[in-house]
Amino acid sequence: MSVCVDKSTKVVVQGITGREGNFHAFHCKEYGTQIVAGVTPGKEGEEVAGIPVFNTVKKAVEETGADASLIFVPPPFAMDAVLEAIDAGIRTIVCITEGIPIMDMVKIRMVVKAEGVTFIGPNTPGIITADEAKLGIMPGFIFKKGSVGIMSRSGTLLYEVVDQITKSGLGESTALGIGGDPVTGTDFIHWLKLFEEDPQTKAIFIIGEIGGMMEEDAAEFIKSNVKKPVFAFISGRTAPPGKRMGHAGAIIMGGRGSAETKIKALREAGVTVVENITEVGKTVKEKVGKG
Amino acid sequence: MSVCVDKSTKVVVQGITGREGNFHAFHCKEYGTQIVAGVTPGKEGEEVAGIPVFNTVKKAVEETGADASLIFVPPPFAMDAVLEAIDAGIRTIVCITEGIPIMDMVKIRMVVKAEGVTFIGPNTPGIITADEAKLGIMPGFIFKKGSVGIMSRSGTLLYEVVDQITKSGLGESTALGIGGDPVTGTDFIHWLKLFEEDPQTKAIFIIGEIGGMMEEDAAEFIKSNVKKPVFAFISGRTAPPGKRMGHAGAIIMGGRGSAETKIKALREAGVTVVENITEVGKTVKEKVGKG
Amino acid sequence: MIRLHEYQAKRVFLSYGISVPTGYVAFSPDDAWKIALEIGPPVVLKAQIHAGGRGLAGGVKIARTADEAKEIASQILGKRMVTAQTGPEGIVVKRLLVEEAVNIDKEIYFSIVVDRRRCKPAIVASPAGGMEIEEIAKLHPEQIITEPIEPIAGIMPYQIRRLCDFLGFNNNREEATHIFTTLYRIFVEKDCRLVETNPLVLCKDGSLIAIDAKMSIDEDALFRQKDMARLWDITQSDPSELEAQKHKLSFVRLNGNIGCMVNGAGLSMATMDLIKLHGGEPANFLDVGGRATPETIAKGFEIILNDPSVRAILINIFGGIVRCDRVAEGIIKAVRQVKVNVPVVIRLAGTNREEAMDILKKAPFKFSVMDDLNEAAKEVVKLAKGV
Amino acid sequence: MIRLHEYQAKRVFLSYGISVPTGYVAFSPDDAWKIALEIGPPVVLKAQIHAGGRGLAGGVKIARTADEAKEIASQILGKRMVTAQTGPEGIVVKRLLVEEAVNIDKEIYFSIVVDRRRCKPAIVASPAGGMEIEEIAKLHPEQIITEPIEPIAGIMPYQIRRLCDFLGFNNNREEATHIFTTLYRIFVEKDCRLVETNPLVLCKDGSLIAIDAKMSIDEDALFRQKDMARLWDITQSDPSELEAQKHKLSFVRLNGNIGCMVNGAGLSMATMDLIKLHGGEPANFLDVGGRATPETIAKGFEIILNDPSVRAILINIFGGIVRCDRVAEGIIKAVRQVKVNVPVVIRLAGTNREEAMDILKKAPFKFSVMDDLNEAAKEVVKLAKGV
Repeated sequence: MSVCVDKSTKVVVQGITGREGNFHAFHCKEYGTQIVAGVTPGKEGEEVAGIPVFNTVKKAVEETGADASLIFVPPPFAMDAVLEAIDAGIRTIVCITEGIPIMDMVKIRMVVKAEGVTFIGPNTPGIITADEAKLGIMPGFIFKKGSVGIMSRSGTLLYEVVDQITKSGLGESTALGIGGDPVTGTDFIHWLKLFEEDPQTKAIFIIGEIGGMMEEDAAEFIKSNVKKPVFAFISGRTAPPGKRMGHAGAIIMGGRGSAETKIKALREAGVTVVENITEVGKTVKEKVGKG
Repeated sequence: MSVCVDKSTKVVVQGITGREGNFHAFHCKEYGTQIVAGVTPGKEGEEVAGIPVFNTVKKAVEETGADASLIFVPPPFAMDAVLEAIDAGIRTIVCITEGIPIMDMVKIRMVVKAEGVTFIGPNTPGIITADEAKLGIMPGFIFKKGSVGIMSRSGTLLYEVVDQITKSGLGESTALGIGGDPVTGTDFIHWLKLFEEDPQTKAIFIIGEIGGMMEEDAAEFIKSNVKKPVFAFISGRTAPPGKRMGHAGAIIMGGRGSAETKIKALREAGVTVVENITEVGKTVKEKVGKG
Repeated sequence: MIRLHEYQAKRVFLSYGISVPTGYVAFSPDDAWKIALEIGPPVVLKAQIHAGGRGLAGGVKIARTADEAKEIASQILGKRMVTAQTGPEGIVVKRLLVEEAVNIDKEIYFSIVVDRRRCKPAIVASPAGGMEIEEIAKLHPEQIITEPIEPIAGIMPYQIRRLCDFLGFNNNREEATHIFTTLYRIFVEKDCRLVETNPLVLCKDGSLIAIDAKMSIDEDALFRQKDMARLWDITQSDPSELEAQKHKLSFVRLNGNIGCMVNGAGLSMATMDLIKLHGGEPANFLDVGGRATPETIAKGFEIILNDPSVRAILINIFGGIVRCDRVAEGIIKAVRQVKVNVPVVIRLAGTNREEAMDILKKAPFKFSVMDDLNEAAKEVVKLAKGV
Repeated sequence: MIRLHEYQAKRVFLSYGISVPTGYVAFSPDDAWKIALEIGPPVVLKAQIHAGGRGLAGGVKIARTADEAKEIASQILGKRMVTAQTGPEGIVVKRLLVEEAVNIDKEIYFSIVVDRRRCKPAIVASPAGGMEIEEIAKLHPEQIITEPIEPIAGIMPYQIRRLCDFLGFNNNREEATHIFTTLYRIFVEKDCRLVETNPLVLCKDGSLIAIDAKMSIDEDALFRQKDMARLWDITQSDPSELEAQKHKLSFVRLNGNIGCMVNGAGLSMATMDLIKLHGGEPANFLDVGGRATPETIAKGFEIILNDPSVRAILINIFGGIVRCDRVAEGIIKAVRQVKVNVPVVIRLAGTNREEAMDILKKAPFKFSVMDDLNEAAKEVVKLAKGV
């Protein structure tokens, strides 16, 4: 078992003929993911790494039965790609694209919530179920099938944690980046529910950072809904406040959203918060034991 | 047990100082419903049938703990009332209003789906859990606590069916009108799920009519998801085709949406379709026995 | 739904920057002559009626000269026109659109409606334009494309690509994009239930022109569409249906002989179904709605009685908000004003049924009042047959 | 985020029909004199810098005559202004807005931002306008109202009622509605991250005027906001941050002495936290991002080296798309171009780590290459302290 994606997931790569799409479609396929189709308008009939390319997602779905999409198209065309995927019946979307206008994401978020679509990203390294399927750009070799479910707002920090969890011998069930932008398709609560239900997952790791309220909301949810042990690391304790958040934006938060309020809320919910990023593997291993 | 509303539901009536709001707030309260507040901007401090009136839904919710709303405001202001209720944290909305512009409903539908709000209506008689709570304009005395869950696209046809079910001795668990407009907040599938899970409900009755695809979609859902006996009546077998539907509208339906296609789909899903509206009570009673 | 005339819809199209042929409305043959001269023949004369299918019915003609235009206008104006969509009685033509003839290369069908199933607006289009959409659906169902529109996003580029590919626009994508998105803007901003152009034509010079234009406005949105409300030509509607509308009754004339008055659209249809089940034919659909008063009930009764083909009447009311006693008062009121010379069967149930029964007993007319709807339906069918 | 100057934002407001004081931008004391004459004194002179809090810093002055305006302008223009929001180095004032003085009755704070938690735009407003919103939040938190906006619906009437009640608009509701909905239109149509007017004032004559105007544009939307992109005054930004931006690096100058170069914002912050945990102080935040090439790595290294306060550097790369060997190549490249006179600690992990190690070994500079991030952080702190 695992969460959201596995060996049976059939993936269409949107923007497959671009440099990044091309590169990562190949590597995802090499990892063992069923990359069944690519889409680039006007390039139907071509092949990329043995993957057939179609003009439209609809055609790709009809011909290959794809049920998930991995999106690499540039920001100005990302919303179009997302809505095309939803229209074609895709129910899991991983959007790697970085730099999507925030109002486009506000609209996308609304549509995916109304349609019940799982939208991972944008600005995410993707999602991976270790040794089964990789829909993303993460270095596959650092993952190992195991028992820790990991979700992160940051890409490389996810790698750092995964590396330690793998080296500790516990390994990962499913790991993902929910995306680094202010508006993302899912939040921590979405994944806490799934990890809590997943029999393979024995412990859950949250990688948060300053800004927003996602960690506080997760803490509130954990209190009454999560029985599995939860760990967290929050980055940005030393980041200068307000430098990027803006002022009215910070006011909405009502003084919340700092690393301190997040760590406090998580601890109050019984979450083990790791202070030193290099002690993640050790801490989880000690508390959870051999996976 | 029952579905969606019961004795514990606390209701705020929006548009309570209008003629209809006033009249029905009184009758709902008389039925035993917890009508805890009314809202009409500018009328805070007044009372209607012993119910306190507030300027805003937010205030009403803060002061009374209301968790459901019954809306009687005129069509031009209905969307405003709905969004205000959602903003105030209301999660069950019954919108009696008839004549809301279709594009307003398209938008409302999108918001309630994204927010996970149950929106009954518009142009509905409301919802009633017999002998517990009535949020609507139906004549309460024809209902009797029992075992049949009933959903309808039409108001008076709902009464006709309920009257027969009550007289048969079976009685109703919860009965509701999903609304008579082309775009409604919920569809039959939404209620089939709830009735299937509800232990009090032993049989389900669908009152459909020509137009739309809701009955066909329900049939498809019933096939693999509903184990309880389902009955249906479809009105409009003799209605002139296309007189109101329009032409391009009918084309989208691809020849579906007629009474015949609905009846056929429902029968194929194992639903007992009653042909003569006056034989509803008899038919259900025969198949389900004493409730 | 409020329908606009073609010339009115074209004016809206034009104001949004969509190309339509030059043309003006003519109310008389003289008008047609003057307009033809101004535009320069050849011109096309098109009957302005609220129904499709007028081409086959002789409602669209070409005139090579202004005199010929006058001649054709005098043949069409004031005449009843019967099309596949009008019903056998037809509609009197009171206005003509006289417009320039256009050199057509390719005809497209394009419309926007609300897709009830998806609860969103949707484009319905076909490269087989020029004929009615029902016909395309029958003859070339594979030549119809449907694109649901996410209202928060509008028409997306992928949809325009798909539409252009399907409709065969290659060198006109920019202009096609403009027309698609503009028609959607009209649909939203004018609260339409239908925007249609059939045909949208690709001209020999490569431009795109809306040769026909149809708009229907959401009746429920007229409070914020005052401009559109003013365009409504009531002479195009059945006078009884109009009279009913004025009193918030929903009335549709049918071809049978049993008048029906019911509260609620669903119960109305179920009652008609029941009449048919017992071998009868309804003369009308009349829903008195949820807010009927004695006055509107009396008016509804009157409208039914005005129909000479009615042989018997069934009144079926399930009292909810509409209390049975108020309905009874209305019936008495009507009976006092109008002469009733057909048998009337009444079935009442629900709120204040007893009080209603008492009122009807004192009426200056003998109704068949029945408790059982099935029996009531059988009875009215029997009475209509004069058995 | 791209910030506009007040005078630029006011021009946008004006073009949407929002009242702002008459005023023009002045680049010299002479300009200020001419503008003051044209408008007619008294006039207000306002320093145009991309930072709030200028009022307390002496950046807003009233002049009773044109000569006085010239005098004040010559005192402010070309000077560094330090406010609560600029940092200690301040920003040079190069432009002044000279505008008419307005008779104020009541000052309102009003802004629109994206509420990250609700994932929607939201209005933040307060009747305690005129002071910075942070101060209102501190002194009168109960005087702030937040209204999230459903983007498919826009600002709804119930929200306008609530805002007007809260802000104390009674006889100006129509004008307030116009301003609220128009500012929201600007927010959406110009892809803003922030629209703010503080104060929005109720004048003695009953009208509403935006006395101040702030707009920040979503950088990611500049591809469709070419007009807004042109308004960007790059002289207002830190040159190092600009240089970094040009190479798609994310750089923020801080007050410590340990230069950091990391890939990914999260790992960057975590690395800074770790340095702090071990008693060090980061000199900057530098995220080389997910698409770094040897060239951008070299550029990032150069930017850090340009900071004279840097005593030691920590490079922490977790190779994913950014392969470690490419990072190593970039470092080598930089070392060849720029003189490195501080110790450099490097920690590499992930893709092509081994190859990177080999490359670094051959470098013309001795790096401390470490596998353990914790040890690397301790080491760089030790080196920065010169221990």
